[in-house]
Amino acid sequence: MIERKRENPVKAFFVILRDMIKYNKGFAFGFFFIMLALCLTFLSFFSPYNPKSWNVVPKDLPPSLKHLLGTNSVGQDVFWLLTFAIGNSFLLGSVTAIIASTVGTIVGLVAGYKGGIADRILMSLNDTFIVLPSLPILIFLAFSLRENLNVVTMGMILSVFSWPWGGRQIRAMVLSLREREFTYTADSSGMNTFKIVFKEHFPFIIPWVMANFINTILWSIGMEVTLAVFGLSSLETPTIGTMIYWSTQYQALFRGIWWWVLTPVVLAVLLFVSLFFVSSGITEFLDPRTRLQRIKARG
Amino acid sequence: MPENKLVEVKDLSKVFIIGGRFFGSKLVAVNKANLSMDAGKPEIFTLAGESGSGKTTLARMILGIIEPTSGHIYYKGKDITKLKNKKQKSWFKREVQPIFQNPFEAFNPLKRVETYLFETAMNFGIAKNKSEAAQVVDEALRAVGLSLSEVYQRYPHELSGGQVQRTCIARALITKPSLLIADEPVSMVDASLRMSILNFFHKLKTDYGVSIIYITHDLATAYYVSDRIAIMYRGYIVELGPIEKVLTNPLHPYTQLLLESIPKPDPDRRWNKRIKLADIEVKEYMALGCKFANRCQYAMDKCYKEEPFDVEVDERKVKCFLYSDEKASVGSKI
Amino acid sequence: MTINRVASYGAQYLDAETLEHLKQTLTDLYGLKGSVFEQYVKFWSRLLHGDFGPSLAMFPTPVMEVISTSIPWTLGLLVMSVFIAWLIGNFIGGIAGYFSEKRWAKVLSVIAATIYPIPYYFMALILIIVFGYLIPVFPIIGGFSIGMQPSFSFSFIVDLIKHAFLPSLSLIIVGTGWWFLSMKALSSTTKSEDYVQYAEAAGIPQSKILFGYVMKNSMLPQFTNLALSLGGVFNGALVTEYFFAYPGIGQTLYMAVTNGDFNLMMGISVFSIFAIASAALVIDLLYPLIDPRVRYR
Amino acid sequence: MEEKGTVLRTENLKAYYSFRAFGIDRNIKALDDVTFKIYEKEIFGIAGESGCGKSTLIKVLYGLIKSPLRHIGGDVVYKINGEEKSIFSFDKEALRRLRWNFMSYIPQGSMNILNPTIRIRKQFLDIIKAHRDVVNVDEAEDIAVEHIKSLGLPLEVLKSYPHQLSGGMRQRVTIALATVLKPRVIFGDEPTTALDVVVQRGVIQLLKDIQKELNNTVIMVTHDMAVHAELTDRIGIMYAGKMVEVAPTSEIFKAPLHPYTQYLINSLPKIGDKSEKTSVPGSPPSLSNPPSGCRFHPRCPYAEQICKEKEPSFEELKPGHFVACFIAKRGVENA
Repeated sequence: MIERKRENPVKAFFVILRDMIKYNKGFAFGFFFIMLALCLTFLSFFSPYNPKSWNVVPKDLPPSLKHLLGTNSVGQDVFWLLTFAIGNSFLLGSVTAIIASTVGTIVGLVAGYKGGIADRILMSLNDTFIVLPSLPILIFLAFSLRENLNVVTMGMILSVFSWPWGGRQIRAMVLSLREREFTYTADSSGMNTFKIVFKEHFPFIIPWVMANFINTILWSIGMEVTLAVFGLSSLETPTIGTMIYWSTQYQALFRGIWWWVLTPVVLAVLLFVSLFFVSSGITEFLDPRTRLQRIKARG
Repeated sequence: MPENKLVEVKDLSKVFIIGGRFFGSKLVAVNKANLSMDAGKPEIFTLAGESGSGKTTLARMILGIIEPTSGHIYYKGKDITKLKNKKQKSWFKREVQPIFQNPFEAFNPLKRVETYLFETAMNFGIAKNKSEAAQVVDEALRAVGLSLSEVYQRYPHELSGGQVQRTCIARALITKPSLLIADEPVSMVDASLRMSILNFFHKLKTDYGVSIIYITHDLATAYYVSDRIAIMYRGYIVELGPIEKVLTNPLHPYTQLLLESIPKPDPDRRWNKRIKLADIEVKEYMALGCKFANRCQYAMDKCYKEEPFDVEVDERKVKCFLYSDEKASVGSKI
Repeated sequence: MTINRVASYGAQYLDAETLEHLKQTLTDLYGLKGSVFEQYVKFWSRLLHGDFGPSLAMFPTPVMEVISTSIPWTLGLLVMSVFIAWLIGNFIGGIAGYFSEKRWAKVLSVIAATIYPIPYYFMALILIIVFGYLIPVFPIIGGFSIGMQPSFSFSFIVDLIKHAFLPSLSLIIVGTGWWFLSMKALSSTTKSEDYVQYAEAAGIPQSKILFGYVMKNSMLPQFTNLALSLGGVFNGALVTEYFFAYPGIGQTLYMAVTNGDFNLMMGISVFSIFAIASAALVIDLLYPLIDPRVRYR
Repeated sequence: MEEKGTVLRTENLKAYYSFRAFGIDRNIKALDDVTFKIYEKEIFGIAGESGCGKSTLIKVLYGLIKSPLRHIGGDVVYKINGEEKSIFSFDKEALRRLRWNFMSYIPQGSMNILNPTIRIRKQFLDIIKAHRDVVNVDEAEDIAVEHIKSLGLPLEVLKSYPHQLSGGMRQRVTIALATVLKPRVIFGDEPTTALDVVVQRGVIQLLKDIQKELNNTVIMVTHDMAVHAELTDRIGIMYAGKMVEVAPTSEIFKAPLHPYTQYLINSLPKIGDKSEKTSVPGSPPSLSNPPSGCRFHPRCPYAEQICKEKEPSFEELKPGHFVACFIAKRGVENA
């Protein structure tokens, strides 16, 4: 009997990652920038200053060797503040994305596999959440929870409006996968529903879940900035949103302290673009059709 | 239910609701179908008809994939819509196995083909461990003229259409089923390989005692391989009987038209009669009475009003008023 | 219930006596007497009549009046920018999708993909930095110049457009990126449809195929997408207005939040849900008019 | 065949599909050294299995070469108004003008051949206006109405959208579109496949009528040998990117010379004939790495050493009967 050559999943992951970086420039850019951002977050552990205390450095200094990105009007070092802000924004985005992806995936799977009334109810709910203007309602929620706002509760509030996109997509996929002939083959091979979902259908669904996860992080970070602009965020915690909030509160732009405003704005823009490139890279590259092409190309 | 029947389909109907979230229209895909196959006497039974005739829906109901709207399906005396526990369901799946139309769609394109063979061997308790399974799988593959080493670690696209289709059949054979339901199994297979699969069906019947329900639109292959045939039209079985009788001396006007229209692979016997196609398709699904009445040259008033019933003529059942009164003078009518 | 929440919020800023007084006034104003069930029914009937009570921040102006003065600004900004972005994005995207192998189409895609993920208001901030500092051509604050009298005079309209320019530009730039990307994807799919291949084989001129076949058919789903995107653009408009101190609903909402004006917040939420949902519904209902496949079943 | 004029001939035609995916290049030799002739006023059938290159051949003949398909070598020469011209000598605009005026194309029947958002009338007008200098819409419309009438189709179809028509009617409309400007050459790429048999018969009947009426050339690709028997005058059999046999239809069915054709014909099931049929052993070869010598030799029961080493040339062994096979050649010469 021939030995079954099992592919090492870790090795397979790196092979895919290497290919994606090699053949998709957008993905490569996004991937490296996010890695850089994560390194900055890591640096925050070595920060000489506590991000929550004010007046630890001289105010309003322009960028210099001592203060790489200058200091702000409340006496904080912008660079070290930034290292915390990235980390917190990432944490916030991840909380939202974990909740939203879980709920969205479950809703999509249930609606798709159960069908019938469950499907109709879930999808009406889903579509309602997509069409509704989320901001006024989120403001409402954040306003009610104002006293208890921190990065994690913010993430939870934001997840209320971010699950339906994934749900809709996954349901559509399940519906088409369910009717594929190989599903019937799997069924008559005696595989139970659990096995069919996870072994047969998940390879098709996973790329979308991953891409959706990253898009949700993107959306969540952006939305936090919005709420922060309205003063509805955990204002003493440094995030990209609160950095912008304080800089506008202190009229930094009009007073010429451009490094205070520009730093979070430029970083956020780069981050958004990177996340988007990574997520579209994943959908494009892990799309079963492309994946098939790759399998074929390797022969 | 009599135990001597392998399959018995009684007044089976399927109604689909199509279009519209609120006001969908009804489509009767299968209308009160009746057929049966004897146990202990393996045969190849063809379900033939054009697209939309309901042949695939009927087959999928027998397979248990689609739930019937009304009627019963008995398999070895058991009503398959009422199978209760896991054990019974697993028994039924083992007994009745499907073969699908598009061999490349039948296997997940992202997975290697032998996965399904091993799954089948393991899940139904046919093999206890991997090496035993490998033996079972290899045996099944050899039965269809392949071997495990030929398909091992291959993706579906790395094999030819004929090879994948034979692998599909091998997979279905692992459970040693009594009934195979093959939906257009050769329509996507190249002509040069088609006959080998049909010949294999024949061998399955004679050597392994497997009965086969063969679903096709191609009457020539049906004639070649099968023993009995049911012709379907717009959800109805309009004619059912021995293949030789139905295809060489068709009784139902629709069967006659169908047979007339098949191009023959013989340049000396081209059509000389002209046919007229319907200008605008009439909604035949909606029509009262016989669905074929609009296109039938023998149509009588009654055909537009009443639904015809099965008449036993010349060893077969025909759903046509032409034969309802005078069973004897069949020949003269045509 | 609303009042209790208002009261609890007010507790931070007001002393006990004033608070009690306020509570009394509000209870009277709302007629919050009778059983809980009665109150509940009344609350919803008021809501459905568009009566959210008085605004707290601009007491005693009714919430609906506050909202209705700011609506024209938001509506104008939104309608103009959504339409312009939709038209430009779809037009360029459609062409780029048809010529997707061309170099310029690829360059455009990269630009669009870079712009699209940026939230609307970030674009607003960037525009403020660019046009407020580097090239101060356009005003970056307000709906019209202070001291101007609203009239139908030429100078006023020019002033109006000048002030609306940057806020709508930020919405347009990002919106165009999004419509470009989605339309490009659609039209490059349409391009490989059988009927386009057939039209090419039939020797129909390329311009005809591009506009009459590819663009026309790809536009159809974009109408539905327009309905789905309204909520998001509305969000963006709210924050953009804040950055430009544009006197629309966004600015009003900001004021409501900073003043803890619960009634106004509620009013804006309910109103915007209603407005966006009906706009989406209207677009959905109009769809059969443009797609013959739905019209002639 | 001196008495008949040639309308089209190919010379050592080669066309490959080139893929470049994830750093790996692949060439699929879909057409390799194809040489044959098509005469005026005949229905020429091209038969073969999926992946034998028959659809590619039609694309190349029709000048529809698009990436990843590439023209590698050889020529396609048409006789247009008595003048011989290579299809590769035309520029884009000239090629566009050639289409529908001189040659037209009927695709495989599918839901999506006709633009779903325009009426059939508009589809006709678009095509007529693209090729004729019509002054106004009425003039173009007259041409369309006249044509629909002459084919015996109901005029209501002009007012319909494609989804309102049945599959058979749609396919007849496609045929009407292809013939509206009375082209000299009509290509059909599996035009009867995917149709129900009764409708298929109607479509074949329509094609025959049109050919008789216009007195032009029809080139018909289909894998269905029975359709060829019903419709064509001559047939070319393709195998793995090569033309292996060209002969009059009755000879192909009664006295095929190439072993592959023999298998193909003998394996056709017929109603009333239960005798055992056999398939060709083995599987079709991969076109990215075809077998050496004669491409059929791994599956051929008569294969000899020479078949593995040398490629057989495509020769006229009997009058009008071309075959590429060493064994067949020897057989004919010895007879």
